[in-house]
Amino acid sequence: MLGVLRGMGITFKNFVTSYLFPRRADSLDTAGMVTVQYPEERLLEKERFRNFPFLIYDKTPDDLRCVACDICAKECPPKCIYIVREFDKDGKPLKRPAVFDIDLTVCMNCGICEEACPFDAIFMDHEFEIGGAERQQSLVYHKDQLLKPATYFAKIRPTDHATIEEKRRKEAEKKAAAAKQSSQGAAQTPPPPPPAVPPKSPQPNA
Amino acid sequence: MDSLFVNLKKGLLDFLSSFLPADFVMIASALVSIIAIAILGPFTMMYLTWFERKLISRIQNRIGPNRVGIFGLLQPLADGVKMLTKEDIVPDGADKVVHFLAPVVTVIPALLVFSVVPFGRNMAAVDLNVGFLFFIAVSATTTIAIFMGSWASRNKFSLLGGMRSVAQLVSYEVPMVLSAVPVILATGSLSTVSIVEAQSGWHGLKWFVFTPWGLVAFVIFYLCGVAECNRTPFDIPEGESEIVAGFHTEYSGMKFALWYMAEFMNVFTISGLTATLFLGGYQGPFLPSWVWFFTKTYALVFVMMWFRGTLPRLRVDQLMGLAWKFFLPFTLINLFVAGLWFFLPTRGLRVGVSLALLAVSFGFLVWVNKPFVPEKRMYEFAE
Amino acid sequence: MPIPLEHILIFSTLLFSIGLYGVLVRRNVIGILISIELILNAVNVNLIAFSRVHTLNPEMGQVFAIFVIALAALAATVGLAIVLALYRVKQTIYADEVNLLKW
Amino acid sequence: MLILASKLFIYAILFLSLVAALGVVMLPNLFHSALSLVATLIGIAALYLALQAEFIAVVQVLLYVGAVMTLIIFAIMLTHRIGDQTVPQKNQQSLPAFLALAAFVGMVSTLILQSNWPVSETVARVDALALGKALLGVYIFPFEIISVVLIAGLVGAVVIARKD
Repeated sequence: MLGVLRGMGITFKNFVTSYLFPRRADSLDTAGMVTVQYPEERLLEKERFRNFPFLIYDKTPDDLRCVACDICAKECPPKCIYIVREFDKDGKPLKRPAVFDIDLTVCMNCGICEEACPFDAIFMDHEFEIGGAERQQSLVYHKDQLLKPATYFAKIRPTDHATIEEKRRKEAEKKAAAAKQSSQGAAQTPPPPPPAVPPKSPQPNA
Repeated sequence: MDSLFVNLKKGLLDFLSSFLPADFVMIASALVSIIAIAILGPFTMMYLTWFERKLISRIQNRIGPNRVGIFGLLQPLADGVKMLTKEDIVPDGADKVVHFLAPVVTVIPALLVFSVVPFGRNMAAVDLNVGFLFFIAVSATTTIAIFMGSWASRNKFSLLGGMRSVAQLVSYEVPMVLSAVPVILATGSLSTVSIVEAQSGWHGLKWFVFTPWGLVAFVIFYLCGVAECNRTPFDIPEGESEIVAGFHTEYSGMKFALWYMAEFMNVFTISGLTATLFLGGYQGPFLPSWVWFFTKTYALVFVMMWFRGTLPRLRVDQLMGLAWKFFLPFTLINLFVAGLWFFLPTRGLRVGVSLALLAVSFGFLVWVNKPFVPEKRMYEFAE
Repeated sequence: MPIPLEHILIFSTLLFSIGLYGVLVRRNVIGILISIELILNAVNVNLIAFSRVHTLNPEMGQVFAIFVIALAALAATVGLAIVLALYRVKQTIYADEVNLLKW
Repeated sequence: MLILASKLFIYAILFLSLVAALGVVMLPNLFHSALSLVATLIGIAALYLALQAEFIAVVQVLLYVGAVMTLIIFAIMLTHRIGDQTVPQKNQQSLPAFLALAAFVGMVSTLILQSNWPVSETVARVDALALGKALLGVYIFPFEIISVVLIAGLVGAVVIARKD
């Protein structure tokens, strides 16, 4: 019997204090109101918040990091990524996707494509207010809708951006050292046949 | 100020009688009070839902509806429109007639009871001399409505919910009526207006709740009232966790709104009647009579909603045990004590004897109903 | 008396005969019990109608009406208890299927 | 004018109760017939109100609609095979019963209409107070016996219905 009254006392105190000094609870464990008036005020998403994936390009939209290796399409559990490799004029495959579609109605924001991508080309976005009039056309995003600059990635996920840039810089140095060392080797020995990598693709594949 | 509404009605009737023959004026006076109740009923229901949502949200550290209207005051209108436009689904196995009739049959008693509640000095719509018994009889008919609702939806959950709620209603009606009998013993008449008039000593503060048997009867009547309108902590029938929504699972749209309206009107009428029986209805020192009535009723409604914000739901066996093994014997003892109260000569002796008797019986009943605690078992864990 | 006594008496005879018809005709035992309730109500209507007319001791009619209601409730309880026991044993509640005294 | 309206109203109540009573007998689905019995009971309670017997009207609604009907509906729910229309709800003797009862009603109603009933207009209204005094005054003996009978019936019903 006493427990009931004590419980009632607590809720009454809670009810009264919410009117007397209406504090805002900034985090969940401090007392006070937790309601956020959504459209006007917004809660800052945590950094690792995952929504639909997007593709990254470094400087211009057409030098994107993705090399159409199709690993993420294979890894994606609900199979919502569709990649078609680009061929240049005389039919030689290029390291660039001609078509890169993600069906947002199927994607479940799991982030497996982000982990599987060896070229750090695809990352999970923070922007979740996405709507479409009908399911098929407007919610299947094509390459141009998915492309976002690396600066945007740096803005929404600073720590991840830092680790990835540091990793890429180390790779670039190692590659530069390897390239320099192979060029010295080339100087003593007759030059080996030119590397298979076409000079046009800027990303040295690790 | 006290008889504001009475003069209003008299003025309206004088205006009408100028061009209506005598008979029609009588009909018109009945119509005026009917229209007043017909407006008051749904209006209280809408703003009780708003009041409950704001109260419970404040208890749970949230703000509650505040986007529609200034403090969310238009939220009930928004709910109403939503209920009206929602599609009304009737399960194909159900028999349409009874499925349609059930919500209607719940709302009729809920509205009928308004006619007996005395809102203010000579402001009771109908001064029946069997007023209180009329209230008990009409609230008994809601069992039939719940049966119709649960049987007609042909769905296991609603049938289960219907059975549970009828068992609960029937078993809580007995202590409810018995706990009100001492009040009728004290006033000598069943009519609610004379019950309120009997509490008018000490310039309006001689309420029954201040007598020992009155306090006990007040608590038991109020708790049985909470059980009667299926509200927490007695809301087994529409226990959301166990059976989806009890007897009104298969109802949507306007029919569900009718169930909802009947529940909230019951909340208002039961709090109103508890205030009439025990807290001296519209008796009060110097405020106008109807202000007293509405403050007392809304205080009791606040307590009912406060229960909803705090207490967990009772198990079915606890629910039934409480009604038959605790409330019923306690009301019988209380009836005996109230009878004794009127025959003991001196005031001190009266208060002393009744308080002692009630305390002893309360202790005995709590001790008898102590839940069975198995002896302490020691577990040795295998090394 | 708002309306003449004869009309109420005819109403109660009609009610009585409808109840009797139900008892005679219905196959379902609970249907028969319901019709018996109807007959008892017809009797009550007569009691109340006559109590309004004779001035000897007016409350006699209503007192006996209360007794009739109490006994009707009692009859309904015992009757339904028998129906449940019957249903549990014979799995049927149709009067004409219950024709063995001992089973 | 008002008296005429109240007379019409009472006749309407009588007619509706009769229709509901017919429903009790005629409806194949037992649950519907139980509900029409509820309608008849409420119609009869309204008739009692018209005859200024409020206490009996309210007791009738409370006891019959509140308690007896709950009992009957519980019984209906516990025994199945009531909903299906395939099982004929009426046995063969419906025609002879109907004719006999029609003759009975005709005879009794002509009897009622011919005999002159000693109607006295000035009758004291019996309100709850007078009824209470009578119940505990003149009729104290049957009042006590009723409680004994109710207890006996209660125990009997429990013993019969108990699943031993």
